[in-house]
Amino acid sequence: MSIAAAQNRSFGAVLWDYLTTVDHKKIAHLYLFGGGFFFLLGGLEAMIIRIQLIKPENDFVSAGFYNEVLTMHGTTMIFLAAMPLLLGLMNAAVPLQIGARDVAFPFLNSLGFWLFLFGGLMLNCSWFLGGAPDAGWTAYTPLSTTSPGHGVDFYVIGLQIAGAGTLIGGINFLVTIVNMRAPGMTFMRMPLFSWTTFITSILILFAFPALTIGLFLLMFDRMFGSAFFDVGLGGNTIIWQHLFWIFGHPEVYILILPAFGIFSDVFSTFSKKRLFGYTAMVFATILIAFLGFMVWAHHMFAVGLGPVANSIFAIATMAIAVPTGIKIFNWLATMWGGSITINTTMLWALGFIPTFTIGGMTGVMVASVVADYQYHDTYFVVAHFHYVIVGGTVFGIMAGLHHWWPKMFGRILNETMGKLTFWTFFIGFHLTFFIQHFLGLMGMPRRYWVFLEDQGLDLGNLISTIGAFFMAFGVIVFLINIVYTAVKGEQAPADPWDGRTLEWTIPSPPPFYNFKQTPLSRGLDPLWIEKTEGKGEMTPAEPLGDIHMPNSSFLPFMISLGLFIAGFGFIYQVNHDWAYALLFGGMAVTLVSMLIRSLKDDHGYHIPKEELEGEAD
Amino acid sequence: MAENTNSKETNPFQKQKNRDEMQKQVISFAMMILFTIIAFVIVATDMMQEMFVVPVLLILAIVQVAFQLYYFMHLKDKGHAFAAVMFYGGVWAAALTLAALGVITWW
Amino acid sequence: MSHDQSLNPETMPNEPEKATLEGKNKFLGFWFFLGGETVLFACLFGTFIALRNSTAGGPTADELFGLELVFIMTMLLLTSSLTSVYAVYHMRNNNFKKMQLWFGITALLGFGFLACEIYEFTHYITEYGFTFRSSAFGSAFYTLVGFHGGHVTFGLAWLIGLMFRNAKRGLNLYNAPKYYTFSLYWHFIDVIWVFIFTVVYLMGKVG
Amino acid sequence: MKGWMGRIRAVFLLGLTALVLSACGKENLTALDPKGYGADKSLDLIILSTVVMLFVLVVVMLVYTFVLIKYRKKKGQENYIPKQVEGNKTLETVWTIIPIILLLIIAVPTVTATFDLADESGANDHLNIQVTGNQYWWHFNYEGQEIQTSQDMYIPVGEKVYLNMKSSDVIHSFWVPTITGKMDVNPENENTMYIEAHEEGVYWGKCAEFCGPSHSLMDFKVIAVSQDEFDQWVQDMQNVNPDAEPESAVAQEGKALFQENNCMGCHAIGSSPVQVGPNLSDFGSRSKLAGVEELNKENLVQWIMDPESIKPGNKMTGNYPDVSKDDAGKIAEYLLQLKPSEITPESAKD
Ligand code: HEA
Ligand code: HEA
Ligand SMILES: [Cu+2]
Repeated sequence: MSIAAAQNRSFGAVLWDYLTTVDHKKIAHLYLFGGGFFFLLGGLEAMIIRIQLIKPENDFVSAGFYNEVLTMHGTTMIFLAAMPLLLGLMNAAVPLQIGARDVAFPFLNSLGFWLFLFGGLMLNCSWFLGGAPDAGWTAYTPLSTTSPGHGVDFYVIGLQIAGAGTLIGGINFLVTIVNMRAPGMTFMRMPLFSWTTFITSILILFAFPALTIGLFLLMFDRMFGSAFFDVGLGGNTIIWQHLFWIFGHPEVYILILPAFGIFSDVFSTFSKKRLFGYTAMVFATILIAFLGFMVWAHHMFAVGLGPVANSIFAIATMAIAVPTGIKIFNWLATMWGGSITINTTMLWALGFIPTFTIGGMTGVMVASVVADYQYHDTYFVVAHFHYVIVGGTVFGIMAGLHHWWPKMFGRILNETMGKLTFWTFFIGFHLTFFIQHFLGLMGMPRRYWVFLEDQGLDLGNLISTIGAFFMAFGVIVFLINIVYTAVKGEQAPADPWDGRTLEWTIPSPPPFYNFKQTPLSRGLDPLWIEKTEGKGEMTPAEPLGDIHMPNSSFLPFMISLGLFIAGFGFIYQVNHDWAYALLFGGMAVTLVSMLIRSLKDDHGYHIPKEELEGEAD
Repeated sequence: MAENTNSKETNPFQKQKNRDEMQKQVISFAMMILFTIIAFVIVATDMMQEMFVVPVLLILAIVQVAFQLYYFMHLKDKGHAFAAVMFYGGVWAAALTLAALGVITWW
Repeated sequence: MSHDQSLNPETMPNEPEKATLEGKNKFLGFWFFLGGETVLFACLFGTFIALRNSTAGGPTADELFGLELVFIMTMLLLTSSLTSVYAVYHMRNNNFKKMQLWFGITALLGFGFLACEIYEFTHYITEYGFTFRSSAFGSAFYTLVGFHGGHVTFGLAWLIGLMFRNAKRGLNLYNAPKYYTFSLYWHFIDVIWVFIFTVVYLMGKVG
Repeated sequence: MKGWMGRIRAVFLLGLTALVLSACGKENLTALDPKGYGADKSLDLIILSTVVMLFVLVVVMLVYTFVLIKYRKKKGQENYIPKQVEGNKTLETVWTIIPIILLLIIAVPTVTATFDLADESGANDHLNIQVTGNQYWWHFNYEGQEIQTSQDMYIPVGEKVYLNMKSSDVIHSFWVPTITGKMDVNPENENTMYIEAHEEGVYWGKCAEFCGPSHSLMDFKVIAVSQDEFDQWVQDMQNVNPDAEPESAVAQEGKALFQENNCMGCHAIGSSPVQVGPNLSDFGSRSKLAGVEELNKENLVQWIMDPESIKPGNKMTGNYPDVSKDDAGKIAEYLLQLKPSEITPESAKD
């Protein structure tokens, strides 16, 4: 194989390329489109929720269907939208930021994506096969173990497959960042987004196994008759809650830390200033991750763990406000004395600060145990987590998309439409969720299919629903923007934002080998250093030479497909014998693909030096 | 050496070093076996008060696992800093999990 | 393949498993993975500890377990750990034949362990009617020990695959990391077993 | 402390009411107008933490606004390069220490209140009620009193009452916002908490842990009455005679049908411990039908004929023989006249 890839390729060729690619930049595209699709789906489900709750005792959807929609909304948004979108941005930016040609395990990178995609499809197949999971995204036992039909089975298998993909992605980024940094790119010179990716990957590595085991136990109880959560046989349902939240709380930091990284890069770029308190920012990130593992029981204050456990977990939880505060103030200090450009990217970042601060404040409020006896499982909590997740993660993803779109696709997103999206989404967001704090305190529990008339909840819910329509409008404008940009968008130069880090030193979009010569970093914000010291471009750390590249492979797709098929086998073997054919057939596809992978030596190929010399910069 | 092995010998210095290393590993193995036997004997003969047995068993297990990690898995060698940090991260998360499931599931 | 040759230099470095970037990545990635596995097993252990007295009227740990078999299994697995250390020792001395030999012994010991475990499980099921479904304790026991057994099985498949695949081509910089990561995995299985025989069997006997 | 808190609370509530534009205390559902011991404690903390948080928010927003106005890129400054500042140790320390202090201000009362509400030492000297959560109804067993009720729980005002709570199926959560915060009702561990109402009245209770399709309809009421009235109610309830003949002929037919269809297999009247379905001893004085609907004959007939249309997924559907509309009417008549006591939700409201 050589790099002389044809320019105008047929659709089939492009498709095949994406199905087999191991290039982190293309995998980034896949993650973005996969995650984007699920975001729309999750958003659609959110709209159904809000329409149902537009007035008291509404009957837009049935009780059972509402529960399915609400479960799928939470599950889809967290596992299939927010995380993949973040992984997409990581794939797009991190290898470039640290000056690497690729990630450490390109094959596994692709495997991670396909596992996620097939896991997500599996989960959503449930809609057409007798009903979606309906036990909430937290799937508390024994509600989930006794839920009739196969809905929860799809939850179990779908998340198991997607979770495996995420775990693989996490390990991949860890090794990439430890081993593949370009010369001079020491840890303390890494851009904050790379840092938060690193820390996030650690969280993934240690948090996901708890989910894996939890799901296995659930699967064994539901499909193979074990008794982990069967109180009659000595089981204990609290075990699930622990396992779920041991995973679940770190998970929320998995969602927010990458966003923090994006904002750090964005604030410093558009203030034309070095990130204030870089070291403090790094250590705050580490501290958040560390504390993040010791607070999970704050989701269980009402369970009855006793005052000692509740107090310990409350205090540990509150402690997280300190490193997070350090971050907020350092961002403000970064802008202080800067020269601030306000474009769409920056608008999302600026919108984040007040929104997330409010979300964090309510976080501390719910951490106050006795107060949480009132907040818990009400719309107050719904408001809290949408403020941090939407105001933090979604705003972060939007900022990241606008920031790196030129790098990923070679075109700049339209500013006018970008601003329209921001303002409608921002206003809609606060309309939707601010009022929910009060709804919660006024006695509206969450996961309520209907609320009753004349309990003072009517107006608040109406306002909330109206806000959701504003958000939907913003999202639709963004979709139009994407299409418009793809057709007519402005071509992006290598460095459209007067950037500071390595990804802006190479063309937009970058060649498939990223860096013709690995760059030498001379400090934090390496490109900025070269700019201010007059040179404006990086010094190569090596002479031009052959570049070693990995081969594409169809096996990741096959491995994931096999598990997808086997998943149906696991689900239906409970009541149909034919399902064993799927189970064993699917596993065979997976195992044979894995066997081929390990038996066939795959050394990749080299791009010869001569060919590179021919390429213009 | 036989035809399938790679042609050149490892240099004598390295060879000696490897041999010393191997010796240490055999000693660790002996220790591990010893600890295992002690643990089994304690339980089989009921020789110890119940209150002490569990902590003693756990300590024996932890010490012998340390031998595995440091000698058999080379965690003591240089170039293992990251491996060790990550592994102990896992151990930390594991300890919290065990504590929670052991203490606050029944009340 | 021509690539094999290029990766097969005249002198092997002393640590062939970490001589290439791919090797280094594999080594580190695998250690990280083991960190994750630690949490994975901790969750199983935690579940087991929480449910170890939930026998629902069925047999208890004390009634079920016999120490002799567990002792034999422990010895088999511990010894297999040592034999894999020998194998890595020969790898570092660039002695492929002996490495294969010692890994072969490792595999045999592993099979011995597995056979004992299968015998043990069938014994419980046929003699005591103690199954995966009889009580929460049963579920937790078979899941924890079974996950470990599953790891052993996977390890054996992996090892045999490696040994056959490379039997003809000898040691090189491409497969040395694979052998090395396998040995790490195998030791890790042993680490888990140490806790299983302590927490499940010995502590089960103590009560 | 109390007076100070009281004043802040008044101001706070005023602000809130203005904000929400509607009376936020309808039907004694809100947590913002507490009338019980636990709810008081919670509101104190809610207010305290809100005040601290508002302070932080104001600080952040002031800096934020200032920065945006002052340092926005101005015309003619396109090429201006700001000074590249690395950081500042003093500032870093300041914004570490101050939040720690603020958090301590919240943490200390939080811990105190947590231990306070978890104190079970008085359980032996007070009324104990065994609470059972079921999909989708609540059962109350007055320990040592031979009284079983469902859906409506009567308690004496101004007295601590200890609730020992367990679930018969999935996890539920007991929440009466105006009296106390919530606590889960688990199937394997019994949870104890105490409640105390300061004022007589009917308080709305809700299930707060997702428990299935009719989770949102699993409402119940706590009826706080004076000690005298409570004693009266206890006596009346203890005297319930399940075999008593109703007065009207229709109701008598209804009773016969009730027995014929073996409704008692699930529903007890009187102190029988059967609790597959709700105990119906005081059905005629219930505050609501099935927890949410108005209690009248029409609704009751609908319930008897097709409970699914009122509470999707309930455990009654399909577990009893078909009932004709006529028969349902008679049964309804019978059930509605089950009013063993003068003390009812109606009487407690005044
Ligand atoms: C991105 C996701 C995200 C993030 C970042 C957070 C951040 C925090 N969360 Fe949140 N949380 C969720 C997602 C998130 N959460 C979700 C999804 C749920 C519900 C799950 C479910 O049940 O379905 C939840 C639920 C939840 C609960 C359980 C509520 C209940 O069910 O009863 C609690 C309780 O303690 C809590 C606390 C916190 C705290 C203290 C923080 C802190 O990290 C916040 C720290 C930030 C700040 C405090 C602001 C900035 C700081 C300063 C400006 C400095 C000065 C500040 C002070 C002095 C206070 N969260
Ligand atoms: C990343 C996480 C995330 C995100 C982004 C969101 C986004 C939104 N969420 Fe949700 N939410 C959760 C995570 C998230 N949520 C979780 C975890 C739960 C708990 C679930 C549980 O209890 O188990 C929850 C629960 C939850 C509830 C509570 C339900 C209940 O308890 O009964 C509500 C109610 O208002 C809600 C609303 C919304 C709204 C209006 C948005 C909006 O921001 C959405 C905006 C997006 C759109 C509006 C997209 C519109 C797009 C189109 C209309 C185009 C469609 C076109 C095609 C498909 C081609 N969410
Ligand atoms: Cu949390």
